[in-house]
Formats: sequence, structure tokens, C-alpha cells
Amino acid sequence: MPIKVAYQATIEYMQILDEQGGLDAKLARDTLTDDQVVMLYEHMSMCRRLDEIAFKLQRSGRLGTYPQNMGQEAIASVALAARPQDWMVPCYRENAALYLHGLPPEMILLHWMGDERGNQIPEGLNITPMSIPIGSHMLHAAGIGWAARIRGDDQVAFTFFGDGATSEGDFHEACNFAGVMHAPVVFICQNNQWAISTPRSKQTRSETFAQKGIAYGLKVRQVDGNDIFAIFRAAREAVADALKGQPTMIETLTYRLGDHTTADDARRYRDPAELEAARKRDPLIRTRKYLESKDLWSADQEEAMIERNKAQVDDIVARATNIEKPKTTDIFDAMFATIPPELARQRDTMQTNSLGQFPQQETLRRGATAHSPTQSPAHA
Amino acid sequence: MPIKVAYQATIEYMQILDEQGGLDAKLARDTLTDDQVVMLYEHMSMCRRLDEIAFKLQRSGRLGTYPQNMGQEAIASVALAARPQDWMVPCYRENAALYLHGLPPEMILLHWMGDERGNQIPEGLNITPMSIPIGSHMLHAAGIGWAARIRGDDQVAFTFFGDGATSEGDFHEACNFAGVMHAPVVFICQNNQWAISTPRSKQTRSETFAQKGIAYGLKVRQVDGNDIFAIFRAAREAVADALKGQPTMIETLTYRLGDHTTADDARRYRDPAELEAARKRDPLIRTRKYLESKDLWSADQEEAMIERNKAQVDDIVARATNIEKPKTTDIFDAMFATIPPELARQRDTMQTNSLGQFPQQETLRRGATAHSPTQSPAHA
Amino acid sequence: MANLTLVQAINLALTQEMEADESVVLLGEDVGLNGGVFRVTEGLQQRFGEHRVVDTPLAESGIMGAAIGLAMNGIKSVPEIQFEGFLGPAYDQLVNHAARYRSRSRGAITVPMTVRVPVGGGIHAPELHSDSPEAIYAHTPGLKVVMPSSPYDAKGLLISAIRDPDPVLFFEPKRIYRAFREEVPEDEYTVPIGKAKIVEEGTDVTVVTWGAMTIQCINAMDSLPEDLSVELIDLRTIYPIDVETIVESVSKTGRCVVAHEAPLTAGLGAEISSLVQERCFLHLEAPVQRVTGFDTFMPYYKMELDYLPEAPRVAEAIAACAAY
Amino acid sequence: MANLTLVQAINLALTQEMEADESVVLLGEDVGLNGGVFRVTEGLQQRFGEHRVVDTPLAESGIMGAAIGLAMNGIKSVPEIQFEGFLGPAYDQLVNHAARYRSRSRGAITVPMTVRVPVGGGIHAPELHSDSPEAIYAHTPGLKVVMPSSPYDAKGLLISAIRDPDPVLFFEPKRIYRAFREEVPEDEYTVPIGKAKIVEEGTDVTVVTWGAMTIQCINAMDSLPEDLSVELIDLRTIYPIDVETIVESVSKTGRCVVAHEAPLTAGLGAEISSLVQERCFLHLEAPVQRVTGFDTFMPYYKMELDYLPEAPRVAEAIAACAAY
Ligand SMILES: Cc1ncc(C[n+]2csc(CCOP(=O)(O)OP(=O)(O)O)c2C)c(N)n1
Ligand SMILES: Cc1ncc(C[n+]2csc(CCOP(=O)(O)OP(=O)(O)O)c2C)c(N)n1
Ligand SMILES: [Mg+2]
Ligand SMILES: [Mg+2]
Repeated sequence: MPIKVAYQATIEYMQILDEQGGLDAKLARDTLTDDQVVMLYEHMSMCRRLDEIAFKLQRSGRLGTYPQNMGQEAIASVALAARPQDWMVPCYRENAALYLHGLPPEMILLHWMGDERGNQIPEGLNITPMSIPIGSHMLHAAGIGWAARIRGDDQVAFTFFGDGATSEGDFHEACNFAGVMHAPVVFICQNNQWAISTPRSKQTRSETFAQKGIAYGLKVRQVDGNDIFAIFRAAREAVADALKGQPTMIETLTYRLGDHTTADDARRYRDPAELEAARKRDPLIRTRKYLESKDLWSADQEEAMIERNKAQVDDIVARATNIEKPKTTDIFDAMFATIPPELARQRDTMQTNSLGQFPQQETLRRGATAHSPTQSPAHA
Repeated sequence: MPIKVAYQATIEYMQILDEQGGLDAKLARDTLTDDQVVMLYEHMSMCRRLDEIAFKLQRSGRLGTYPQNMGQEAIASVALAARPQDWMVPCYRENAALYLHGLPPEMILLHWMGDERGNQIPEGLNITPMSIPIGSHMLHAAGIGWAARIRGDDQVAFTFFGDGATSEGDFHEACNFAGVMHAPVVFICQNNQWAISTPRSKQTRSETFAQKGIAYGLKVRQVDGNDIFAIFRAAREAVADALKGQPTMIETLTYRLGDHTTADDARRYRDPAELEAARKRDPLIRTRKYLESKDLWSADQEEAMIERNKAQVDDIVARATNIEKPKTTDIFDAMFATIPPELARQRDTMQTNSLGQFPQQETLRRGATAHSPTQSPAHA
Repeated sequence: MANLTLVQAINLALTQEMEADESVVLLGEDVGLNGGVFRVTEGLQQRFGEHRVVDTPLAESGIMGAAIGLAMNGIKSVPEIQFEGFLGPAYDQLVNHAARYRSRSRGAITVPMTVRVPVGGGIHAPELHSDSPEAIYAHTPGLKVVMPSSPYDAKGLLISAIRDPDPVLFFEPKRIYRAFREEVPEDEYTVPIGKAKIVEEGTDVTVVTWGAMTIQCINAMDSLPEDLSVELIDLRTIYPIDVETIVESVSKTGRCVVAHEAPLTAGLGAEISSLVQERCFLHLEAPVQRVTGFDTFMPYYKMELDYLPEAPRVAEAIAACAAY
Repeated sequence: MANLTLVQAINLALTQEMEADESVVLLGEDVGLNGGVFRVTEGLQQRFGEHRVVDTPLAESGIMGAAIGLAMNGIKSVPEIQFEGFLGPAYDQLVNHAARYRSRSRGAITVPMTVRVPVGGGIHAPELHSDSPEAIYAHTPGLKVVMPSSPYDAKGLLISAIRDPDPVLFFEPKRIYRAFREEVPEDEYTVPIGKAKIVEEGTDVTVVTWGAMTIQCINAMDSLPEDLSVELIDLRTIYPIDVETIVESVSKTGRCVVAHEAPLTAGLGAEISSLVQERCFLHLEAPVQRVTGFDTFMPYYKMELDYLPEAPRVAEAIAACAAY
């Protein structure tokens, strides 16, 4: 048979909660409980509030460049599929998932306030600091998952990244390592359609981002990224597969409702109509609609929640802003478990040039001067 | 429709000339002429001879580490699909294609004799030097093809690499760039089942290497890599597609009949039975069988060819070995179009330390000595 | 003649070279419609089209490798790497390919490429957006490395770089992207690669620096006693180093301070210090002083000014060196 | 006590650390059944199993990044990069992640990883198989960099590296992988990171070197006049540099030569030269001399011995320095 089929693949897209708040009851079965949906709605709303406040903090000079997460809060669902011992290896647009996994939200603010203590993940929490070099951290997730497998630990590593990140070579190597090592990893590509000003169409010629997982024998899913049910379901299945040694790639179709960061102005490159259309798919709106349609949520509850969120966010901001200034010595002491002598000298003198730091030279110098009050001829 | 198909793919495998020399006449139509098959057979045989002699040269200390090409000579077919203006961006196991595209074979020997002149591609020949960092050169092919598109030149860039090379991040970035830039590039993965001692099964979890092209919207083919007809046909189609802005990925299924290089001993890690089985799929054997079955080749012709090849290979070896020793100054003069002053000083003195190179210091020194016959106190 | 910022001067150089030579092509992340995250390429895509100012996928090795391929096939490629911290993924292509093609092919293949990279600290940016890796590339044979400290030089050096037949790494100190303006001729002119500039003449201490540190050094000089005469040299080119200008100066002053943002150990300051010692040994009145970043990372921005060798630290070192 | 080559000493260190600590895991291209292309890991997969000695895909960034992840989650990873030239693709992971995690997370996340890399020239290898990039990594805060010059030190330093709570880049000079043997104790012992070794005491000139160049320097000394007394220091650790040992020596001898294979400009020799000048200025009788590779690439092997600073070139520099 001179021509035969060498490989075939089909990738499915899943949506459970639609834009009008309508639910596919069959697919929703055994996914989120009513309580969980309420909790997620409240949590997402808090995150949205925090995001808005962070924007204002930046504008008033109290925060550095900040990437808003607005519109991508449904990613929080992943944290419900994760167990406490599981790892989160994030980029910067899955704050909602990190908080739910236990990260104190003020740490994210601290990070963007230019303070390393924002990355000082509390003991017992399996979260890595937000990774600045795009696309590079998924390899750490591959290694973390693989380590769990070697040690026989019951852990899964979730890693989050954007559509743009898939173009980096490290994305490719991470997926390939996870595949061959049968590492318990879940790759979550938040396809928000933009990488700063670069639209999805210029990022890659592939029809979906999900299909990139085909190159590594990963299990592959595409889901509505504004749908807390679909994300939850895909993530939970991915946990089960991961524990059997089968990593998964999930593409969540969502949209970046804000600018790339506070340093960006998306009006320079983005069609306002596209943004308007995306606003209608907002995860908060559809979740609220769903809750209301099931009588799980009322205007009163909304109002009360808004007040609670305000207070909570004020609290978070206060914790981030009221922290004492870091010690200058920290930048030296944090480099190694034990500080090497020359680095200690730099710390103690706060100088790199060394005149005056070596008394024995001073002695010599005085000796020299005593012998030849004028400059020595060799130095003429 | 809560679950829908987001993507579907099918990859075909093509074989035209089977292991017994049997031809699929329909698929073979309009591919290679009889003359071309004879020419390819003779060419592949010459390459095999050169490969064997190179091995011996290495063993007798007249050549450095050398990677034999044995078993992969059918790749020469690609050069028949290429036009003179097309680029070849190779690794080191497609010598047969490079020679046919015009590269003087002694250059490959010179390269492995540790001589940069082996990379000094003659003017007018669009071939890049063999690339040592595995997986990195395909990006140059992407750029070369893209340049042709920008300039409106009728050129295609062929790039060759192994199964192992597909694991490198640069492979991924090269495919993605070629895809989005609609660059006229043909990616040819010679899957010879091994990357030094690493078997294909440890290289990736994907079922085929061809399917890796799916991640970039490339056209994707898998062919029998020991079949000059299938390779030719796939390559020719790829040229047509490339010129329409559609890059292709071709996986050729072949086998590395030799050690990885002369520094390797494959018996340490490879099952002899596997090697034996692979020997039966040798492209030379099946091509000869085919020619004989069509009465295009005789024992006499074989004998005559063997003599011709011997003489030709002796000639090639002589050209590589009899070349005069390179000039030491070359290593300096080749660095930039114009040599910077300090580098010229290094070239002219063959030193990096600088005592004695600065007469004005000598004068000073003598002056100093005149004033103070003993060492100056500052230097005590 | 117009009064331009560094950003504007670079933009002008790009515009003029693209006008003059249609084989010049810009590529990089967000360099097109958005004009780059620092707006250095603002308006260029609108002017020269999507084929000559190209938004690429988010992949630095890809940008560098493709730019090499472009350069090998008749295009003068001008890739932008968004921040110096992201040279990391492109390191292999830059160091093991771009820098080596001419030498490895004995001139048969050349890479006329200019890599533009914003560099350095002081703008309160996130991690990996404030580093100074110039020493790494000075240690890489086959690359020319340039870092202007003023709009005038930036325009002239960039034009030289684009016309250079070899790969040039063009570092743009982001701290002074918009810090001040300078008269920049409209006309085409070049500033040669490999020539330092004596910013100010003096007789007591030679100060060698480059990039945004030039401004810190000028500020430092303002705070020194009137009768201390400092000769300030702005290297402008990191490789090849203009040894002659430095040696001539230190032979005169007998004292030298070198200042840079990058960490001390194995930084370019060490090279300058060694060269001065080798060539001016008998002139030296004091050990060459290095005023640099510490051997830690550039800290997150709350503490970046504690890390950077700001003017007071430079002034202190000059004074100490002079008093030795 | 056995008479071992460098390769055998490293193999022994790996064996003993893997015995002692089951969280030690080796990974890399061909390190398993094949025992690595230099046979350094020979027999280890057979002994410790496929889970602890792992053949990886051909992807250096992947190896480095995954090794970082392993180290973050309880595994003492020991990745091998097959040749120093292939650190290129792993550069970003090494420099922007491994080196930074502790500092960026203020100690919350650490990377106890030891990266083994064969290094240097002199073995007639192809391009990119003979380089000496140690200065690059000495300039990278957060990494420790080690390069032994003997089997004894190799074993002791590698054990220290594996036990070190921070990332260590362990360079193995391939030119002396099998060049000579030395008595190496069977018993577990460590050689501390950060301490240089005085290979030979002397009074006239201090020679500072490391790795395979140590042998060239010893050979150079053999060819010098009997009455010229050279003190030879083998750095052993590239970062942190043992400044104290160097300063003490040069304060005594007043003269210093530093020798390395890497190119001159911005090489580690510049750092040593600068340090000596800063700390021993008033003791110096002659400028510190740098005997190094040229500012070109390591040429293809026909000419590599013209490039490398072999013993005669070192001897010449020592003699010139002494005579100054
Ligand atoms: C290696 C690297 N290159 C470039 C950047 C600059 N940069 C920061 S975010 C970004 C776009 C990321 O896009 P995507 O991955 O889609 O994530 P999103 O911002 O949309 O969530 C770029 C180019 C970076 N941080 N790291
Ligand atoms: C970046 C890089 N890593 C490692 C090596 C060492 N090396 C040379 S060839 C090779 C295996 C290549 O395998 P494959 O791509 O399948 O090509 P093949 O040798 O089978 O033709 C390796 C690991 C290299 N040359 N470059
Ligand atoms: Mg995005
Ligand atoms: Mg192979």
C-alpha cells in the first residue's frame, strides 16, 4: 500500500456555559456545585476589583507597570480542579487562579511595586513566582512534574501562558519533555488573542493553539476560556490523565479586555469593535446571569458583595503599601545560601572601587611618600 | 453546539519504490526519468564509496571526527527537485544532496579535516556550511526563504535536519516563522531513528515527526526515506507549494547504517537485529534492483562504475589532502571585513600579553632606571 | 537641524537608511503598527509597509535566526530585541552563528545585520528589563558592539552600523531615551564605529564610561572641586575598544576611573582597567578604580538606585583616585 | 586510593553521591546506556536505573529548564550539557532563571543543581566543541563556577558542587580528561568551592590560571631558567574568585601573569589583572600580563594549536614579566 495514513487527529472545542448564562446540563453534570459557582463568582468579582484598583495605583504612581487580568478571571476554575499539593507555575494573567490556590494577593501587588518579597512564596504553598521571560517557565513545570514522578509524589504541575508564549522555543521543549518523561503536567494556554500588539494571526499560522500539543503526544483540548464550567471540567480530566502519566494541553479561548499593561495603549492597534464584542463574552457577566437564572444570586447579594470586595481590596492594598522598605543588604544576602567574601565586602562598603578598603596599601603608600616626597620618577 | 470539532488532520505516508525494487507505476508517473534514476544510482554509489574512504581516513588519522552518511543517500533526490538558484541549508547527513546541487565534495572532507576553507562555498552556489549546533540552522533557511519573498526572487530554501534536531526550540521557531511569513521553505526531517545513542522513542512522544508540522500550518508529508521516487515527488510538490507561500515539512523514514560518527560505537546501545533489518532497506540495493529489473543496469556497468567511483573518490581525497596549510593570519583576517587595530596587533605579534609592544613604555622605563637604579620606593 | 531625543534620533536614522536602501528591513515584536514598546519605530510601518517593518512572533531566537538568514540572502536586517534581558533566548544564534559566519566560511557568507536592543536600568521596569550585558558580547569575537550616549551619536552610529558589512549589536540606553534633547542634523552623517569621544578634556583623572552612565559621570563632575580637572571619555563603541584614546588620556592624567552599570566581576571595567595597566603602567599614579553595579542582580525597582552607580558614587571614586 | 584519570574521578564522585543521596538525578543527551559521549557517566544507568540517569531529548534549554524544575521540587539535578558550545541554547535558562531564583524569591525557591559541561580546546574537535566561556558565567551573579585541573580536585569539587544549595556550573577540561592519572582516595572527601590552590610556591612571579591551562603553565615553568622562582596558582573556582590567595601571592612576588584559553578581551584574565592592580598596586613591579586566546574564534582544529596559549607562549610571558 504505497499511500497510507500515518497519523490522524481531531481536536474538540468545549463550551458548557454560554454567553447568555445558558448551561449545557449534560456536560455540566458532576462539575461545579452551586456553592462553588457562587464562590467563583464572588472571587472573580474581587479579582476584577483588585485589577481596577491596581490600574489606579499605577496611574497615581504607587505601582509600577501592571498587567491587568480583566476578562480572564474564569481561569480561577483551574484552582478548583487542583489539589492543595499541586503546583501552579504561572505567568501574570492567572492571578485569579493563584489567589484561589492560596497566594496572598498583596504579593502580586508587591511584585509589581518592584519588591522581591512579592515572590517570597510562603512555605507550604506550591506556587512559583510570576515569570518575566515569556515562555520560559513551562520548562520548570515540566521539571517539577517530573520530579514528583521520580519521587512518587502525588502532585500535578499546572502551568499557564499566553498565545504569544507558544512561539518561544522553550514552550516546545517543555511540552516535549513533559511528553517523553510522562510528567504530570497540565499546560494551559490562555489564548486572549493578543501578545501586546501582535494579533493571533501574526503569531502563528496554525488554526488553533491546541493543535500545537499534537507535536508531543499530549492530550489536547480547546475550551471556552470565559466559561468556568468548561475550564473546570477540562482541568479535572487533565489531573486524572496527568496522574496516569499523560500530560494535557488546554487552550482557553478568551480575550484581553484591558491594555497589555499600564505602559500600553491598545487603541493604537486594536479595533474597538473587536473589544466591544469581547466585552459581551465577559466571564463575570455570564456567570452572574447563570446564577440569577437559577435564583442563586440577587441584586442585594451583589451589593453586599461589592462592599465586601471593596473592603477586602483596600486591605490587600494596605498590606502591600504599608510594608516597611526592604533593607539594602537584602540584595547581597539573597544571592547565595552563604555570601562569598568579596560580595560581603561590597555589601559592607556599598562600593565596588577599592581605594581605602585595603589598609595595608595605605601603609605602603605612606612609606612610599616618606621616602620620596615628590612623585617617584617612574611616575613622572 | 457545546462540543464541536475545532481541528482535524490526516497525514499520509508515501512509498513508491519498495524494498524489492518494485515500483508503484501510478505514483511514479512524471517523476524520475530512467536516465535520472541511473544517474542517482551512480551518484549514490559514489557517495557511499566516499563515505567508506572517509571512515578509513579518520581511522588512519588523516581526518577528524566524521559522521558517515551511509544509508541516507536517497536524500540526493531532493537536489533533483531543486532549481540551481534554490538554497540548501544542511546539517551533515545530506552530503549526497549537496554534491548534486554543486558542492565540491572535497569541501566536506576539508571541513572535517578542521579547515574552514571547507566552508568557503564557491560564489554562485546557494549552500550554507554544515551547521554544527543541531537544530539551529533551520532558522537561517526561514530567513533565507523570507528574504527571497521580500525581494521577489524565485528561490526556495531546503533545510535538512535529523529526528533529534526536532527537539530543539529553534526547530519550532523556524517552522513558525516560515509559516507566518509565508516563506518558501521546505523542511526535511531525515528520521534515521537515532540521535547518537538516543532512540526515536526517547526523543518525543509524538507518533510521527511529520505531525510536528501541524503546529505551524505547514503542509505535512511522511515518505519512505530510502526511496528516491517518493522523496523526489514530495520535494517537487513542496517546491510548487513553497512558491505559493506554503512551506512544507517532509519526514523521510530512513536509518543510520553507520555509527553516529567515527567517535561513536553504536554497538554499545543498538540492537544488531535492528541494524540487520535496516540493511535490507538500503536505498542503493533497491535502486539497483529496480534498474536491473528494467534492464537499465548490468553487472558490467556496475563494475565499470565501481572503477570510476574509485578514481573519482581518490581524486576528491587528493584535493582535500594536498591543499597547502592555511595561513595563521587567516584566523585574524577572517573576523571582520576590516580588521580592528588591536586584533591586527595580535595577528602581527602573535601575542596577547603586551610587554615590549609599547616602545614608549620602554623609554619611560629606562628613564626611571636612570633616575633610580634600584627599584623606586613605591614599588618596594 | 532639529532638537531631538535619543528615540527620535534613532527613528530618524532608521527612516533615512530605509529611504536610501530598500534592502533594509526591520523586524521584531511589536515594531510595526505599535511602533515598538518604546515607540522607536513609530510611523515606520505606515511609511515603508508591512514587508519592511515586520511584526514577528514572540520568539527571540527566531527573530535573530531569521534575521541572520535574511542578511545571508540580500537583506540588511535590523532586528529589535524588546529588552536586553530577552537576548537570552537569542544568545545562541547571535554568538554561535551571527558572529561566526564570516570567519567559519572564510568570508563566503556574511551577516550584515544590526541588532537593536534597549539596555540598562533606571526606568523602574520589571525584572530583566534593566540589565547591562555588554561585557558578554565584548567577549564574543565577531561582533561589534555599540552604545551611544547622545542623540547625535545615536543617529551617526546607527547609520554606520546598518552600513557595516558585519553584525553589530546596537545597545540603546533606555534611561536616556527621552531624558534630554540635542541638535541632530537632518542630513545624513556617520559616527565611526570604534572611536571613543572625549566628552570633556582634563588633566588630573581620566574617567572612562559609556551609555547612560555618561550622564551620571557628567553629573559627578559637577559635584567635584573646581580645581580637579577630569577628562571624560565616552567609549561609544564597546568592541572594538578605542584603546588609543584611552591610553593617550591616561598617559597624560596618570589616573583612571571606569564606570558602568553592569556587575563588577568580569565586567568591561576589568578590560579597561587591564588595558590601562598594561599600556600606561609607568604613568599610573593610582590603581584604576572601577565604579560599577554590584555582583548581584539588578534588584527589583524599589532598590535599583541603591544598585546603580549613581553620580555620587562616581564622584567619590574620582575624588579618592585623585587624592591617592 | 586508586590511580585515576579525570573522567574516572568524576565518575567516582557521581557514583558516591548517587549512593549517598537518592535525590541526586543525572540527565542529559546520551548520558544513559552510552555513558555520555566522553564516557563520564559510564555504568551509572546500569547501576542506578533509568529513573536516575536519564537520556533526554536533544534540547539544551529543555535539559536546563527541566533540571531547574527538578531542583525546585526536591531533586538534586545534575544535568550534562554535551559540549560548552551547546550552553548557547541553555543560556537563558541558566542565566535568567537558575542564577536568579533564590534572589528573586528572597530564598523561598532555590535551585540545588550542578551543571556538568566539558570545556576547552586541544582535542581536535569540530567547531563549537573547544571553547572556554567561563568569563561569561563569572559575570553572571548567582552562579558558582568551578573548573578543576586534576582528578583529585575534580572529585572533591564535584562532591562540593552537588551538595551546594545553589546552582554550580562545573566545567570539565576535556583536554585533560584522560591526559594523566593521579591518586584519588576512595573515601568521600570534599574540596571547597572558592579556594584556589597553590600548585607550586615561588617568589619571583605569580602565575594565575585554571583548568587545562594549569598543565601548560607547569610545562612552561619547566622551560624557564632554574633561578626564576614561579608561584603557580590554580584558581579551581572561577566564581567566587579566591582573591585573598592571589593578593597574598602577588604582594610577595610583585609580578603576575594570568593565562587562559578564552579570548583576551573581557576574559577572566581582565578581572584577575584588575583585582591584582587594585589590591597590590604598590607591590607591582611590572604590569600584569595576560596570556590568552586571541580575539578570534577558536579556529577549526588544523590551527587550534596556533590559537591556544601553549606552554612556550606562557613561558615567554613569564620571562618577559620577570625581566621587566
Ligand atoms: C522572552 C520575552 N520576550 C519578550 C517579552 C516582552 N513581553 C512581555 S509580555 C509580552 C506578550 C505576551 O503575550 P502572551 O504570551 O499572549 O500573553 P498575554 O500578555 O497576552 O497574557 C511580551 C512580548 C518578555 N517578557 N519575555
Ligand atoms: C545544540 C547541539 N547539541 C548537541 C550536539 C551534539 N550532537 C551532535 S549530533 C547529535 C545527534 C543528532 O541527532 P539527529 O538530529 O537525529 O541527526 P543524526 O545524527 O541522526 O543525523 C548530537 C546530540 C550538537 N552538535 N548541537
Ligand atoms: Mg496573549
Ligand atoms: Mg537521527
